[in-house]
Amino acid sequence: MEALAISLVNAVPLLAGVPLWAVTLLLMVVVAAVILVFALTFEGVGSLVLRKVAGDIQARIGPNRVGPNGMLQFLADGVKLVLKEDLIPANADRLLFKLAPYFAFVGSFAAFVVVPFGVGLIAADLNIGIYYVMAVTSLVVIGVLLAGWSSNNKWALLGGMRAAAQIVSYEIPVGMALIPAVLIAGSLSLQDIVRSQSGLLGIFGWNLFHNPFTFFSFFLYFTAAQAETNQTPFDLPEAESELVSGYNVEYSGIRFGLFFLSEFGDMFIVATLSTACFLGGWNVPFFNAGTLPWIWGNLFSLGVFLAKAFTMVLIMMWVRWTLPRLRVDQLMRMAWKYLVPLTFVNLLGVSLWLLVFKGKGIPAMIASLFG
Amino acid sequence: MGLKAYMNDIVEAVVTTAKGMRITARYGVDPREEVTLQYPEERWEIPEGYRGFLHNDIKTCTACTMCVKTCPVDCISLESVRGADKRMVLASYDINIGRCMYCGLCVEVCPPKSLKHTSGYEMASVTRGELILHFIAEDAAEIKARVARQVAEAAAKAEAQAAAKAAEVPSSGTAEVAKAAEAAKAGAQAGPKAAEVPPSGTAEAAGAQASAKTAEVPLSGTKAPDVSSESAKAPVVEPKAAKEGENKE
Amino acid sequence: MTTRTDALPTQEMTINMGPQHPSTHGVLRVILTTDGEVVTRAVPDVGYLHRGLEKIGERVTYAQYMPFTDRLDYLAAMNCNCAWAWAVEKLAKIEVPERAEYLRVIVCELNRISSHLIAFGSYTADMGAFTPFLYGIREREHVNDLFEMICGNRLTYNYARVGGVSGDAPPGFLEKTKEFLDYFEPKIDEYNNLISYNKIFVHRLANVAVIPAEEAVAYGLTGPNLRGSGVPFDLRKDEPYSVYPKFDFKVCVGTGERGTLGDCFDRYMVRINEMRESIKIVRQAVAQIPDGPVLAKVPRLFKPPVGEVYFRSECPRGETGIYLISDGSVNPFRLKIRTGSFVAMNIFEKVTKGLMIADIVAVIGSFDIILPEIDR
Amino acid sequence: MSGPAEYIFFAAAAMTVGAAILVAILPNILYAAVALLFSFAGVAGLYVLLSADFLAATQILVYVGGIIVLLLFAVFLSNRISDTKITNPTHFRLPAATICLVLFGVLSYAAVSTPYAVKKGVYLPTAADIGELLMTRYLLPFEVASVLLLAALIGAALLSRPDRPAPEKGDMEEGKR
Repeated sequence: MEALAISLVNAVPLLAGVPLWAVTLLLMVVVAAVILVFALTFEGVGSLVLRKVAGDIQARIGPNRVGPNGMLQFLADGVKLVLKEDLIPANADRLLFKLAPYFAFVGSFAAFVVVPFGVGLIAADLNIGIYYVMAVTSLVVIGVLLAGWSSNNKWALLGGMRAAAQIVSYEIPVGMALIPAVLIAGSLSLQDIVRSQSGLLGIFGWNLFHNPFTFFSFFLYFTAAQAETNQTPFDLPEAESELVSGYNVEYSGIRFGLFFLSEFGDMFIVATLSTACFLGGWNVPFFNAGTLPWIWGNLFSLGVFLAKAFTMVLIMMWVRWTLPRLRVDQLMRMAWKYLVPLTFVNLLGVSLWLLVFKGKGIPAMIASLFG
Repeated sequence: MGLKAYMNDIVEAVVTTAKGMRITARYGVDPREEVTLQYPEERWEIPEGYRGFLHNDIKTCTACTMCVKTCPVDCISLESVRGADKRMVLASYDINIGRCMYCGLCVEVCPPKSLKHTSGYEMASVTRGELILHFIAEDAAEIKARVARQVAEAAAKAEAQAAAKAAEVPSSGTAEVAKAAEAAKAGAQAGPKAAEVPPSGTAEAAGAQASAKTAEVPLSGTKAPDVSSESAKAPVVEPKAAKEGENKE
Repeated sequence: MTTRTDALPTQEMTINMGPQHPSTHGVLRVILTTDGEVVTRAVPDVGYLHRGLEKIGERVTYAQYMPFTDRLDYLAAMNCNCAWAWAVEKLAKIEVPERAEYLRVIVCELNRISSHLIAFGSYTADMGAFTPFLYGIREREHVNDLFEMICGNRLTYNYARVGGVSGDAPPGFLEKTKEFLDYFEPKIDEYNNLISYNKIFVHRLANVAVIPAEEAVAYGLTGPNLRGSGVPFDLRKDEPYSVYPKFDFKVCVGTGERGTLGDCFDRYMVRINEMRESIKIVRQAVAQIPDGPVLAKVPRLFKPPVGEVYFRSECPRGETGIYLISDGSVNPFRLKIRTGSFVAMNIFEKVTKGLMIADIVAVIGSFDIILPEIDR
Repeated sequence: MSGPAEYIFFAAAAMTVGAAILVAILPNILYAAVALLFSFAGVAGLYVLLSADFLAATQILVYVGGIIVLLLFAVFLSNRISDTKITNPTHFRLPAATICLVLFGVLSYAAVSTPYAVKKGVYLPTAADIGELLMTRYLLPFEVASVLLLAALIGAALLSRPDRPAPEKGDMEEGKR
């Protein structure tokens, strides 16, 4: 970021008098704003798609009143959330009640920083990329827990406790299921992981088809990640038929909106991570976007990445509208007795594979057979 | 738990999930299955015999009060007076549509089949008083007074005729007839029906108000296609009646 | 597993589930005493929807009470209508034309299908799958269309009359009914594939709130709740009324196929299978329906002889028993209605001990209660 | 250190210390836990400034995502602990002050006298190095720590286990509930 600031100062003579740290700070703010706007737009569009997909699947129509074909529904929703009265229950812990949504939102929003949207489109290519995502998303738990407790509502408290137990448990299989991709790329950086899946093998260069273990790893990750982001069938923290609405039952207005956004943000983070780690990120078969001019390459790769990520989101919604909900003990059993052992076995398998075959995947081996 | 059962569990979970997702996907991509009726624009075909709002054709109504007696929730109220030709004349016929439960019992018992269900089912009002449908625009008191007058006139006429017959004297003065009529009127006022008529000044004032308000209301006997529109045109809501309706609730 | 001992003393929490709660199916209030997620005691508190329907019955005439039976179980108003008609006819010894009886059976079974569709749909919605609910509603719409055609209303039908039914089936009704049955029958398999045998769904339901057969009988459960425990008791077979003896159908009972006999899954599956049996009955009735009048000559204000009568019929939510005492006047002297949902509330506290909060929802859904029937 | 980094350092340090003070003085235990969160976050910020990105992320993941959540859980689950207003008792002021002063002196001495090996302006990924060290030089301490944690885990499981052994049933078969 500082390097960028220096180059900016050099390029624009007007900025010469401004101290470097101010330029850097400004740049940071601008980048953050861009990501925020992007995230909000995505989440708005995501909520619209969610409702449209739900409508189709449930043999009904979905929103179609605001704007052409209901396209502006998410704007209306957003405006409604902002304009709604912000209620705080009388006996709530006011400070924590106000604070909690921000934790949740920051947790999911901060993860966008390391998402590799394109060849060069990444806010900060941290070399601990995946680990960073795991770390910051854990902030969401705090927000949810505090929201549940500070609402002074027993249903909310139960929802908060469920959420915390669930997210903490499922962080292990999520991490374990992502490690195969890290092992193959030899780096924690998401951009490196995406690059490791390029090459001329096309779709078979993706980690998904690297070897059987990575194939299963993808599904394990997808399942565990759905649970970590509280999607149906793992939406116990907000199970509307049991806990009414769970931890956010007392929230209204923009505070509820922040929870809503963080949920969608989490969903998108899961989609991007699975895209980047298993589905080749912005890579398309038999074409290297890096060879295009900077702007076109980035635009092209951004489109590819978003298309893949959106497909993942759609699949998550599809699952969401198909399955019923697990019970709490079944959820925990699934985490500890199924997902955790399976991901460990899988990790062992991938490690052995990489050790035995010198890091080569099945497609690469087949390709090498043919020269 | 053996390894086999463990694996079976996983396989079963995956298979049943895939089965369900196949079905939801089929609905997701098949727009024919979307059954939503976009209500204000699209409407479903209302079958014959639909039990919508009640409508009484007051021209054929005989004021027999069968509907009032049959209604389990007392939503119909009716006032009538005996007319000059010995038939009952409706003074008011109100249906509290907010209380009606559309059971159709009143329609079944109606002897002249004047009470019918329409196909109307939409109505909105700000006050509950507006939910009372008044099928007779005129004020009840006014009608009663008028009928009483007619009865009296008829009586007077009959009397005059009788008197004319009795008196062989050729009619020399219409004044006498008028006198006789006046006397009959005075007698009628003392009668039970006329006694119900409130002091003429206030009654007339109220009647004038009501008629001024509802002068252009064509509460015809023709079947209204939609009662809501009809009632929108004809909110014969007297403040008094509205209040009464609210109080009843 | 879910049971805690006194090793680590914890504080119990009292939670109010309802009267406004998405999965209590109305205004049921359940007072939960929980230890974390585990329910130590769940006491149903009924009465939020009490409208004094039995008392109203003493103030209106026999014919006038018919619309009130619509409000007894608004998801199966036809069955309640017919139950009332049958009870009054039994009391006043009125002969009903055969065509009317066939029409009654057709609408009753159609309404059983639509009621079970709601039971199925709302149960899956309680379990977190919202999509099957809308599928169920969609199919129910067809039944509502049929009813609208025959009686003019979509929810409160008021179709039966003492001595028959209010009107003959309009032309095309029977054909449309057949069409609907042909359309609907494959949908049941679809439901089974979509949700009934879904692993998660089975796990949520199997082995939860097991009611052994003796207990079910002892608590007086009726209908699918009783049959779910494996007791093949169906009033249509065991105490036949109307023209039911003429039809061939079987009584669905729980089999414990995915868990223990008498668990939530069995009660759920009984309803799913009963829809198939109802289809069978309607098919036969439509094929056999005779011509003739549909309403016997009954005086408008008839006075049944002095006496009392108890008539019970098989409604979707169990036995709806109507107890009538007549003093020879136009109004019943006393009216008492026994409903299946109310009885199910008796056993509620017993079977929910030690379950989790999510299971409470499953139990309420498996009893398929409806609040107007509980409170009357 | 110069430019924005300096400001960020002071901000992070102020956050760490200030939040730590709040932890000590806040009467409401839940607020104290939240303040502790900010303190941990400040430490993570310091790690970032030291180019120890892996350590910073670990700080967030373990302390914020793990310890604080555990703490909050304990507060929620404990019987009315969140209602009690805990103020630090004013007993033993003199011994406490003595201990604090001594500790402060030792730490200051250590901080001042340590010969830091400062690398100028080099930013290197640390994750690989840490991993390698954990797998080679510090393998034994690493494994001992994991064994210790395992023991703690088993102990916790044993403590919270119901006295009555659960009936032997298939795991997905809950049995008669």
